[in-house]
Amino acid sequence: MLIFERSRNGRSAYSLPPMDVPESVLDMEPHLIRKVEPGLPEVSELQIVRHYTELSRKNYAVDVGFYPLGSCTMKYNPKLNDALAESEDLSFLHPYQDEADLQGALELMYNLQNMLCEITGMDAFSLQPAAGAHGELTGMLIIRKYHKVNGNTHKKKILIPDSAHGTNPASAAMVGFEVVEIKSDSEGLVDVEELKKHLDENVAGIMLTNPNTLGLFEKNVSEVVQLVHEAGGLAYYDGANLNAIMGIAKPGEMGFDIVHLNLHKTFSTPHGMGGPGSGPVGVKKFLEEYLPVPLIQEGEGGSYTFKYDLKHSIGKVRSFYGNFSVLVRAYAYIMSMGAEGLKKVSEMAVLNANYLRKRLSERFKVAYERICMHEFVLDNYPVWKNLGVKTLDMAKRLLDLGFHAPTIYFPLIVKEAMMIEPTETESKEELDRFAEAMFRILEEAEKEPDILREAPKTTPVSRLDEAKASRHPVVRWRKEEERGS
Amino acid sequence: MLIFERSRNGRSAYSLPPMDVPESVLDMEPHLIRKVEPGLPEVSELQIVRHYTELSRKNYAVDVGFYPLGSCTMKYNPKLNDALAESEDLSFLHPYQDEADLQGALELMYNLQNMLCEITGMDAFSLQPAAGAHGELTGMLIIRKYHKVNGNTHKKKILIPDSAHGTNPASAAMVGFEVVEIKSDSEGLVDVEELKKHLDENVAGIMLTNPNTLGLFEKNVSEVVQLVHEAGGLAYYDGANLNAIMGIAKPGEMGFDIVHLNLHKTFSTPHGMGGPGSGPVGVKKFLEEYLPVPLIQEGEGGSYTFKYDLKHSIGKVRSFYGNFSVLVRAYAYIMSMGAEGLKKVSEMAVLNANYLRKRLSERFKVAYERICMHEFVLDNYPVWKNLGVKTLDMAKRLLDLGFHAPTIYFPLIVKEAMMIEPTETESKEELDRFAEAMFRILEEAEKEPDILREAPKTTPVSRLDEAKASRHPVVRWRKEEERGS
Amino acid sequence: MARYLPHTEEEVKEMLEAIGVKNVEELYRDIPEELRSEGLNLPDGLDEISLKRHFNDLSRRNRTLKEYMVFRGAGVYYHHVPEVVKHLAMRSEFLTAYTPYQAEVSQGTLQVMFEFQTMICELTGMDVANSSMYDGASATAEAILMASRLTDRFRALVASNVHPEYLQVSRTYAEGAGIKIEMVKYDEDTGRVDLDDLKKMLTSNEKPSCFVTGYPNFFGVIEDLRLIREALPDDVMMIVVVNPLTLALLEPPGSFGADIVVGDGQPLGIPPRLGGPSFGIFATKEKHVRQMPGRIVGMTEDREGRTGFVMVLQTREQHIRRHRATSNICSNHAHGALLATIYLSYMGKHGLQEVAKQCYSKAHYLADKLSKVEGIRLRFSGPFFNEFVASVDVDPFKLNEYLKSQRILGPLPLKRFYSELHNEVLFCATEMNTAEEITFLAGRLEAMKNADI
Amino acid sequence: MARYLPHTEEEVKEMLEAIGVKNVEELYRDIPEELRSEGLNLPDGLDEISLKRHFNDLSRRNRTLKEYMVFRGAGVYYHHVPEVVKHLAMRSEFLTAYTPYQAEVSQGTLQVMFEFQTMICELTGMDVANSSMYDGASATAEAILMASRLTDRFRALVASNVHPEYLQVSRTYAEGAGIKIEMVKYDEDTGRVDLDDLKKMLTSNEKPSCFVTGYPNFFGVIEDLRLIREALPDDVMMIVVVNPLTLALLEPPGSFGADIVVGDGQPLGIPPRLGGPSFGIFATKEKHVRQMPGRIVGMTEDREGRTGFVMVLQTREQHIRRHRATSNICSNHAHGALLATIYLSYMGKHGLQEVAKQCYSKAHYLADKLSKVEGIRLRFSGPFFNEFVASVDVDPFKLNEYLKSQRILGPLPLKRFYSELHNEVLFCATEMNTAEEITFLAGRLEAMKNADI
Ligand SMILES: Cc1ncc(COP(=O)(O)O)c(C=O)c1O
Ligand SMILES: Cc1ncc(COP(=O)(O)O)c(C=O)c1O
Repeated sequence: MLIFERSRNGRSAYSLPPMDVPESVLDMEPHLIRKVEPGLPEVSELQIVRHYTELSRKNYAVDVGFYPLGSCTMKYNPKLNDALAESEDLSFLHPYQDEADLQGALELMYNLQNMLCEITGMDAFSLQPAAGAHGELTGMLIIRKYHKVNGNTHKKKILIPDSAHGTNPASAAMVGFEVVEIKSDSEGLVDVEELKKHLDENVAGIMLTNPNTLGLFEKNVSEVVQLVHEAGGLAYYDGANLNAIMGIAKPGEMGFDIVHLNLHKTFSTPHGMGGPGSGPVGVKKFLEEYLPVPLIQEGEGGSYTFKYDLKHSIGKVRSFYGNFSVLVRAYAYIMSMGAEGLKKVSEMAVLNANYLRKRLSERFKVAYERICMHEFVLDNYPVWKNLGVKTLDMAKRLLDLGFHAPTIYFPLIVKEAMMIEPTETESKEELDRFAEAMFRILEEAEKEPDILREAPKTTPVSRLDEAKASRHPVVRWRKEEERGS
Repeated sequence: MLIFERSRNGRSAYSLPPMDVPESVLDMEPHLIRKVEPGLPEVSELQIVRHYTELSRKNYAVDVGFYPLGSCTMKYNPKLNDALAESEDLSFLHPYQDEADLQGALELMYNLQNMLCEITGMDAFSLQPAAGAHGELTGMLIIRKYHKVNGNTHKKKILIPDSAHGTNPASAAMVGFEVVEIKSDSEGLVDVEELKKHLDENVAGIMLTNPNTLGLFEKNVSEVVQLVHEAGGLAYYDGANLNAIMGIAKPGEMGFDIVHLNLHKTFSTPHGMGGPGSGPVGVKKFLEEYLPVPLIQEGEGGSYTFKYDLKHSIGKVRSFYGNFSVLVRAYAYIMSMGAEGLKKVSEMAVLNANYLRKRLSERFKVAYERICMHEFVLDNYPVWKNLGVKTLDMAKRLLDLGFHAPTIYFPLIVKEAMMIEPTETESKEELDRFAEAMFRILEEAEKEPDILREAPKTTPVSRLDEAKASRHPVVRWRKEEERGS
Repeated sequence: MARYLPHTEEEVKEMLEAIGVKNVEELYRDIPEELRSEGLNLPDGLDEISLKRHFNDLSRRNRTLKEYMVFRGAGVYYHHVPEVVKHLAMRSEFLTAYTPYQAEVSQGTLQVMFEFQTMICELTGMDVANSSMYDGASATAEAILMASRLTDRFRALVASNVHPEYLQVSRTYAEGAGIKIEMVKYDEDTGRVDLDDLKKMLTSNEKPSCFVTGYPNFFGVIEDLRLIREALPDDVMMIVVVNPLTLALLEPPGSFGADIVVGDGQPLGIPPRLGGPSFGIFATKEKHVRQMPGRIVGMTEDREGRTGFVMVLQTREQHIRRHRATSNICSNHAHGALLATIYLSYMGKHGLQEVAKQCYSKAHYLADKLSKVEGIRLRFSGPFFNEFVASVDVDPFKLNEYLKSQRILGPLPLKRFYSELHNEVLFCATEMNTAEEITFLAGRLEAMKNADI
Repeated sequence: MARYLPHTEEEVKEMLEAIGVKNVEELYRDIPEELRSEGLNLPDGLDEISLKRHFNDLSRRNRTLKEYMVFRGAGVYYHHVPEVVKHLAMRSEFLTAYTPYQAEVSQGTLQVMFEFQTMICELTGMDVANSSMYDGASATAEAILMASRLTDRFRALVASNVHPEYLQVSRTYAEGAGIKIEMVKYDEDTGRVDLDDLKKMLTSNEKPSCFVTGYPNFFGVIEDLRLIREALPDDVMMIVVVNPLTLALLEPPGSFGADIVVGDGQPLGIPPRLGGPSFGIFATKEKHVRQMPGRIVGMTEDREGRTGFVMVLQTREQHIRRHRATSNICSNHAHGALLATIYLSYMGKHGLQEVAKQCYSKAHYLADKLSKVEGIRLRFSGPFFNEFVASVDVDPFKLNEYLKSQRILGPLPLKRFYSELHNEVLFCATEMNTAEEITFLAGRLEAMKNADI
């Protein structure tokens, strides 16, 4: 039932102080005054509480169970960090207060900039971008501007491996770049020979994810980056998978010029049903002046200020200063874990992925089987071919068994892909339980495949008709009497 | 799965600052030093989060749905009040701080004392008791002491209607009173003739609930109280059902000498799976000096102090000053509702009960059918006799249909009783939904009674064997290897 | 083991054995030796008690809005967020879920988004809304991009009284997309769009894809959308940047034929948070839906015919369409949308009107009081909502310094964004300001004047 | 309609009609006219914003523990409560449920209680624990009552170094139940129970039902339970009042043959809350279980043989046994028990030991530092845990006044409870005290001495 359907004329939940000033009559052209009231619900506070409590209970979430959604790093989000970020101390701050009023907040952001530099091996960071894709866009704008400043406006080609996340080509396209897809080699890595074919003077840069979306470390990364550099291109690092290598390796040392991080993934901000996240962008010294403004700088006597005067800044990519509450969580997380802790995080993320990979490989085909980083991809094409059961069916069956499904049908280069990222916060028992569920599903696929095709059965709704939904999209509720329209 | 079963040696969730003083070796007789470590679980923070989140999701609660548990006033508990009570401002206070440090808290309690006086018509209130039963105990101690001070140590009889809550006789017995049960008359009220038979010089007092547990207002209350007074007894008012009559009638004006309130019921503190509550006790002027200490008093220039010097005080019934966080919620509630609001609360509670009573009476037998107060009792004896279905079965079936069951088998004077208290925060639709569920159950009882006998089916567990559980009580977990014992 | 990590040393050993490696190092054998780092130069991890102490130290170096009487808005407003909204939004099943890729176990998320889209449509008067953008600024920028996709024209007009930061962000996006942004003047008297300038700009050059206007604009002035629409050729899209709260009382942009409505959702139940995160509103006409960026949730049925919700029209999105997607947006600001959905349910139709009325009345009461103070006058004659520009005859920064000493967070000096408005400041009032505060502020300004501070 | 009330006027009318009355008044026709009140003399209801303002005003007149270095305990301790504990305990399915009368929809509550009982048994070394009493004081009183029920004797001995408020409450309960409470002296040197006096009291009169001792006692001194048990005849029950946190390191009372263990649960994850609510611990031997007050949860099976939990032995309780019940307790303090259960899961075996060790070490470091300050000396020689008594040569209230000016919440002056201890104060340290704070406190006391304040 929708909240609108619980509405009754004249019911209400809100309370407001009595108007203590004379009520002003709306003083404007009459046609600017609203005539039809907005159709917001009229419900009681208890109804609201029950309605949204009930809806919440229809959600699967990290706090409910194992959520091995590849490429999304669904790790545990410490409640401590939520409490700090949402405290009035840090959420009742206005972006246009004086810097003098905001010294604590600025110091936090300044420290975070530096910590991210240290973790990635970059020289400067802007905390402005609001998500990973937003960071990519920022990066692409930097590349574009850099070439422009250097008079290389012909540089329009961005090379992107075919295993890349969809945001990479989309971001490149948004700034007018031409996207060239680089095929992966038989090992699932960038095919260097392929790459070379595309390296000409029009190359603006490359976007690389490392470990890549197959969960594999690009062994030849230094060579790849060097080749791109030699062609006059810049190297962009999609840091969404940083969770694998903190304290182990740094994109900066791999030669990358620009990096974005997904704070909501690696640095443990709850994903909030889809966001907000935060996608800070770091660069090497020579690109510092291109970053979006403002940065935070340290001034005299330990005071902090916003820095807007960057010579080649691409400008602003977001109002104000980025997603501060997410930055607070990331800072709290880094401060909690420390140098040792972050390294351990990565090690355990990789350990968990390999353990689960190993267990599943007893019965499943792993795409590009070998030691992986924080995630790995199953190739369920054989299951489909031999048993007629799709990855989608297996995913739905997992829901019945109490798990969130892994990412499916991505990366695109693996047919019937199932991309599994357990993260470091899962226990061995949980991984074992998941492996057993997968084995059970395989057995069901052999013996009673309809169980899978009819799954899920135990969820609030059974399988939903997505095709129909997009054919005739109903994207808003209307009152009975208004429907026909 | 129990939290203990998730434990692994060496796993942990906690964090503590490094010890920054020299670690002291335990300096005491060696046999006082613990040898076997306590068997607490060793689990990760994520495991804890999932475990207790999962357990919470196995609970029904007011925030989940309709909870018409008679005598318990399961109304909506405003989140605002929780936030105020649990804020550091009001929870980081130590009971042994100076009064000067606690002026805000004392003012709150002082105001609350006065508000409760106003609402009940009493002259003085002590906020000490921790629950309703604790308030009753306090009241009984006051009666006992009062008679003692007045040289009437022979007064040992407490009269209690047979419809009373179990805590009433239990509380009276705890102070050594002899409990005399007064039969109800055919209208469900105190039988005045019966009462008179027991009115002799040994009567210490009467405990009366009004509206009583049948949800009926004791029309003859003034006469009853007067009779008891004439016999030299005191009149005690169990205020657990005050939700029916705020702003309408006051126990003080009915002649009662002592009153307890259940703040967690009428004044909307969440019931916390069983507590904490708060059971303040109010008295008429002549008993003020008997109250448990401390009270809060107003001193010079608007400052507040604890008052310990009460001549005949029964002493202390609880450490410190009662359940402060509950008091905060009650105060916030009263301040939110105001005089008009509280009255409206009672009116709507009574309206809801009567509406639901009326609807159910279409098909069910209402014990003592007539206009009720905030609750009413169904007499399901006919259903049992005619269809062989017990009230218990009906209650269990309600769980399947998404409701909490009403209180059952209480009051004891109604066979197969079902005691229904909808409260004022429920909407008409909700009451209608409940009525329809009850009708459906009745139909099922007629047509497919096994559905009821086998209920519940949709709950985390099906019907539990209570008899077995009490025959060989297993009241704690033990490690596998320790079980045999 | 560090915090949040479950494995015991023994388990690590077992798992390594199962994998068939000797130690964790070996798992990293694909990383060339020369890329291995020495570890991180970061402080040691802090336990919870120490971390909280550290945060207390940091917080002590901030002054929060709670310490002030707040008369500053300019895009981020100090409204009341009811406790019940926070309580519900912080339910961990909302907070720790992600994009509803598995619809059957995400019905909570999906239904909330469907309700959200409906509410945004109701407020804006548009047909469809997506389930959130990053913020008002990037939503504006995306609207300009969308207008270019729809019109295949690459010149966009933006009113100079649109929020300056939205303009800056739009410029950034537009630059990337090869769109030329040109400014339309505001009318010096009314503070509204200068219609003459608009008309001039419309014809002075190639036809623009769109015109972007505020409603209310950055100066708090309510634009006459009818006149603007009339000034625009039919095929030039009208993009309206709104403060959604004001739409409780203002005729919705949809009524005037807006093509795209964007805005920032912060006023709908989200604390100021130093400016973020809130979320971006994005609504358009049904016929434009396939060019809309962002996630959209639609209603459908499950196999038993029960109503359910799923993401729809995903072929617009990057994970399917890749470089041909309508936008690169992936993670959005769903949790902000959740807060707004609950907030709007809580306020309801009448509550939202009431809070808007209070903001309106308090701002007008304030304007009235201030206009009686010597040396202060309202700068624009156009109708305003909860913000207005005043001219002051002292240095605005000095003014604010003094007000700060009186525990007042004063108006925003506009010279930060408009060189010609060096003596102008932007005042704001909300339901949080009491009559007493307003009188106090006026009194202080009077006193300042007299004492010649 | 007032807050929280859903009905519209129209609905009220419909419902009245359905009931068959004309107005709400009529619903009250059973209430005699002369009992009708005029309405309430209370202020008008406050909206949320105004209420929060009012609470801010009130709070500003308090000084919270956050503003102090805290060296005061005496029954309520300033420990750290991890955020995750609060977060989980505030889940509304816990907070807004009541007593698990319907077990099948209360498995969350029941399993938590079962886990709680297990943890209390583990800490105390007892066989069974109930699922909570109101507080330590009433639990102590109930233990004395239970001892009388079990022994049919009505004389109880209580050590004079048991928490004075627990003693006061016990006296109140005992008075009601016709039980005579007599005090056993403490040893002037050690601060422990005076065993000679105990022995004397045991024989000086009719045989007592029980002897109540602290562990640690109110002075912070750890009693030698072995000697006490040896001093007591087998059929005199040993009731031990514990601080549960100390049992992480102290041999549990169960090992010494305690019959009943009680205490206050506040140190296990509950904020000070001005003294309440916390919860009372109550544990005993298996053979006494049927005389135990309070709710007990047991394990059982459902019809499919799945494990489940239910309330057991309810025939002890008031709702069944009425005036013959073991106690009148009905609502208990389950939510406090929940907090403790999650806290103990979070700390785990080692964390609880570690926090106890920190409390112990910090208190001893403090004692060490203080004993070097002229004019201060440890009063008792018995071993102590996290609290200890010191004698000071200034007026304790003056001392605290001075410390307060230094942002220190100093020790509790004992003359409040013990007239003979007029120069004695009770110091406390927890994991929240830093070495720096301790050094600062010692330094201030030194300075006070020198400055002769
Ligand atoms: C590899 C990769 N790159 C980029 C992104 C985009 O990040 P965001 O969703 O924060 O925009 C993601 C997240 O889905 C990702 O997995
Ligand atoms: C009528 C009545 N009296 C007394 C009580 C006892 O109150 P409490 O549970 O707070 O001890 C109750 C509550 O169950 C009750 O309903």
